[in-house]
Amino acid sequence: MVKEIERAGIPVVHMCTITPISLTVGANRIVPTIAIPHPLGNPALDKAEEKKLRRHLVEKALKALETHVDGQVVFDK
Amino acid sequence: MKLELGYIQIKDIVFGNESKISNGVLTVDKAPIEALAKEDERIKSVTLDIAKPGESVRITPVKDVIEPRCKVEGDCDIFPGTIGSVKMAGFGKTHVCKGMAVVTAGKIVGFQEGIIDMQGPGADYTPFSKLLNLVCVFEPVDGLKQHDYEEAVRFAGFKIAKYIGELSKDVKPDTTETFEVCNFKENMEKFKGLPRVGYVHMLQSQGLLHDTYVYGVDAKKILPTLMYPTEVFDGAIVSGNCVSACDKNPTYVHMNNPVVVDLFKQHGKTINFCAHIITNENVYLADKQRSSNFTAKLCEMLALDAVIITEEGFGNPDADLIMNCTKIEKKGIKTVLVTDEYAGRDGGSQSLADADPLGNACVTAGNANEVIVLPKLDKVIGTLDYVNKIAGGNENSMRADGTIEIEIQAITGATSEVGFGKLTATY
Amino acid sequence: MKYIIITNNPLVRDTYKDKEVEFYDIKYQEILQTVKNKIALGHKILTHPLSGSVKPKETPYKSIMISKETVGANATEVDLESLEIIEDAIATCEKFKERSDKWTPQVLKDFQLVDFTLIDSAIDSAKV
Amino acid sequence: MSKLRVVHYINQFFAGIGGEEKADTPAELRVGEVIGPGMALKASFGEEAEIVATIVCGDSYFAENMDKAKEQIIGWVKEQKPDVFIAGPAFNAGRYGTACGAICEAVQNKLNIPVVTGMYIENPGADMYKNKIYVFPTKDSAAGMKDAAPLMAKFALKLGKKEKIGSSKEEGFMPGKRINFFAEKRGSERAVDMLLAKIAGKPFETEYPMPEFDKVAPNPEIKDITKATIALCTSGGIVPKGNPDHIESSNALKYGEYDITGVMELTSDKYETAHGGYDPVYANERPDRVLPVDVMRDLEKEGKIGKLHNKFYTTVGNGTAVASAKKYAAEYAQKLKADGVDAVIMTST
Repeated sequence: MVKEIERAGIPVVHMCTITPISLTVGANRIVPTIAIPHPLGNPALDKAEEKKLRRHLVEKALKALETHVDGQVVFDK
Repeated sequence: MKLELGYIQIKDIVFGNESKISNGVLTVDKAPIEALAKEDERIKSVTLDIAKPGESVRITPVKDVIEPRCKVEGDCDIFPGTIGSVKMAGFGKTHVCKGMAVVTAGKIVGFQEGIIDMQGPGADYTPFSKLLNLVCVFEPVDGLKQHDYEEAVRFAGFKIAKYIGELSKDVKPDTTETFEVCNFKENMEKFKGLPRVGYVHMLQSQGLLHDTYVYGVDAKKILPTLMYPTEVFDGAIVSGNCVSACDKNPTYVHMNNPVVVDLFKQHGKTINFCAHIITNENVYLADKQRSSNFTAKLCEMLALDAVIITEEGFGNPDADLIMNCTKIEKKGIKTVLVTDEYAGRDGGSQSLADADPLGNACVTAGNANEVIVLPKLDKVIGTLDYVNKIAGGNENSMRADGTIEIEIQAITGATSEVGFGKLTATY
Repeated sequence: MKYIIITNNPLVRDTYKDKEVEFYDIKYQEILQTVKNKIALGHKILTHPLSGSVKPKETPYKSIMISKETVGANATEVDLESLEIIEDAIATCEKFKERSDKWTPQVLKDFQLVDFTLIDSAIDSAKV
Repeated sequence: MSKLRVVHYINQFFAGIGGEEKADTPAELRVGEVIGPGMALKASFGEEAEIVATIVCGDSYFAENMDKAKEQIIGWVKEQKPDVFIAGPAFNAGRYGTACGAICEAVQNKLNIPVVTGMYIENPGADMYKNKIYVFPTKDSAAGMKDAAPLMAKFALKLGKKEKIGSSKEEGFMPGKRINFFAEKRGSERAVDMLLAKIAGKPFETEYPMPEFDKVAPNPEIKDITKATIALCTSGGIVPKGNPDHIESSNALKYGEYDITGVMELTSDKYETAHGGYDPVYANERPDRVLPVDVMRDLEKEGKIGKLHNKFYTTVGNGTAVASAKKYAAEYAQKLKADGVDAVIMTST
């Protein structure tokens, strides 16, 4: 699906837990997430902490969108 | 160094009072073979039978298929390290009883598999339907554990094959074939300019019924190593693998490894076949990493230009195959893979459990899930009790009219991943 | 390497009394799913989930070794290789149909034994 | 020998009922009738087979009532006891192609009757079903009927007579299923041949092409994210509570488009997940965990991004490239483009 968006000319970042799948479906900018049932959260944390974590991930995604890539890159740093 | 194989074409097998080979006819005296089997106190009895090509006979459940051979000149005995002493194989002279095999059968576990049909559509799928088969069905002593039973049958098979093989010792071979190998330095000089080709041979090594032995060593305990390609011809590698009938390599196939044979045919002409590398397919992932690293390293050290990689078994070995392929390709060494497929009964599913675009040259031995109907045959050697329970069968496999609907994965050697057969698949 | 064995095989549970075994009375594919959930929590997979040539769902038993340690802190990281392996295994497993026939107790015991020997072959390797 | 019995499936358009406005026509069985494209098939069958019934169904009706329609049609087909079932061809009509594929698959699996359909190679139904059933390639418009009919008819006869089916190359259907055959040389020899070709840099054909990794080159990076309009999309199935569009939990046959103007966060009283593939508790508790509207709003407020697009798009699916999901993504990507969205954050579970 990410590929179709990319094909339409819109840069897209894929946030997902299973990055190998993301690689096989052809995403170019990939940000790994926390867990399958809660990719952008962690129920073990309190609400504020959890939002901080989510923000951190989203900022990583924005950073990825601002980054020039030539092929598939997993932004896992 | 040379190994000369002397082929004695066996044209018929009969039972008689004295074991001998004369004018191409093998006469088998049952008594010494029964005694040989019963040397092992774990074996209660063995029933011998003969199955010939074209007969209305079904053999099942097959454990191993072994070619009788005999060492005529050279250091080692046949099956070195297994039943022979641990001496180096692969040179001297070896006699081969061509056109026949010792087939061992027996119910080791309840889902034991392996069918050899001597006639009909099933016969097309197994290479062993073209051989005169001396079939040995073993009964264990009561209460014998599966481990022990497997081991006892494995060894008994080798002993019987050796016994038959020795009958050929003084027989003049119908034809001979010589395979020459040399050391690294000579090899570099002699075949200068030819592409250096290796064979990466993956051995099944996962546990009970999934093991392979190299000079008697359990292959899961080896690090990838080098062999002279002639060593397998003396039985240096034997099978303890009896699961996944279609794509396991029976000992017969190890002794006649088709990749080794076909690479030899090109050796010195279009290629320099200079390395037979054996590796394993362990369950433990770190073992896989280590083994594939070593395999790739050996290919690099030997300055190979290209390799053929073969696997054995389903699922787990696909991971080793892809690791070997990608690591070797990344060294700039070209690979060709040989595998089989599990693409589902309709052929529409993903064929392998692992894949990589670097595996761009792949030979397939066909889709093991293909369904076939086997006709009722007049005689069964072994038992049909387990047909419903074998891989690729189900509760409806045995049909009322005696025919069997089954996936070809139940047929011994149907989708050989060393390319022993002609079956393949396409879109 | 410290490890946990995830299994639905009673023989593994009963034999490895001295080892850390998590036993679940669930189906083959559910064991893979359980391992995937563990991986999502940061455990690494140590044995190949498709060990053995007996086909998934033909044998009802599966034992898989995972690391006791998790990668990263707070279980916020996952081992990508492990995830890839288990995902591929689940996809492969889905190709096979659940067999409806009932095994006899003896056949079940044989399946247990084979699964046991497969995981047992990894125990030695894990000692290093 | 008696004639083979054929049941033919077509949509409302080819039945002459009408176009898009009639796409909600319910399924109907017309025993003894040969309609539209059926005539061309009939001509090709000659005396060997006859169309004993035609089933007509509106494309929207089928898509929206898939289970019911399938069950009904299966019942009819069963009564007609055909030797072979033909659907379409659907040419480039997306929903028609998907319907042809779905009904063929159902007939094949439930009734064990051989099936064949046809469609244009880029019809999303082709990708979805070519590994499950025989799909013949056709032109992208009904003008291709005269080429397609004889091929499909001939193949249908072969199926009906239970003859051995060859490879896609021999038979002409789209490659998708692995078919066994005996080669002239044994595998090891073929491997050596392939190796020699590969060493020499000569062309060779792999016998098993590894699954394709079709790649799309990345678009250039966003130069100034603080001016960019960013849209959120997800395959995690986030929908307004109650799932008003009935996004299916198990198969991605629809996508949802939802306006979030003024929505500052996704709360459990207004949103939930329709995804059936994972434990939904955490997503339902706080849907922001899947679709981070809360954080995006904060970033918007702080001027860290230009704007959060006022619509989000949702599908269900486990991230693996389901052909239908692909088609819907392509569809909404065009909408995003038209709405001037600069970048997309896609989240998956």
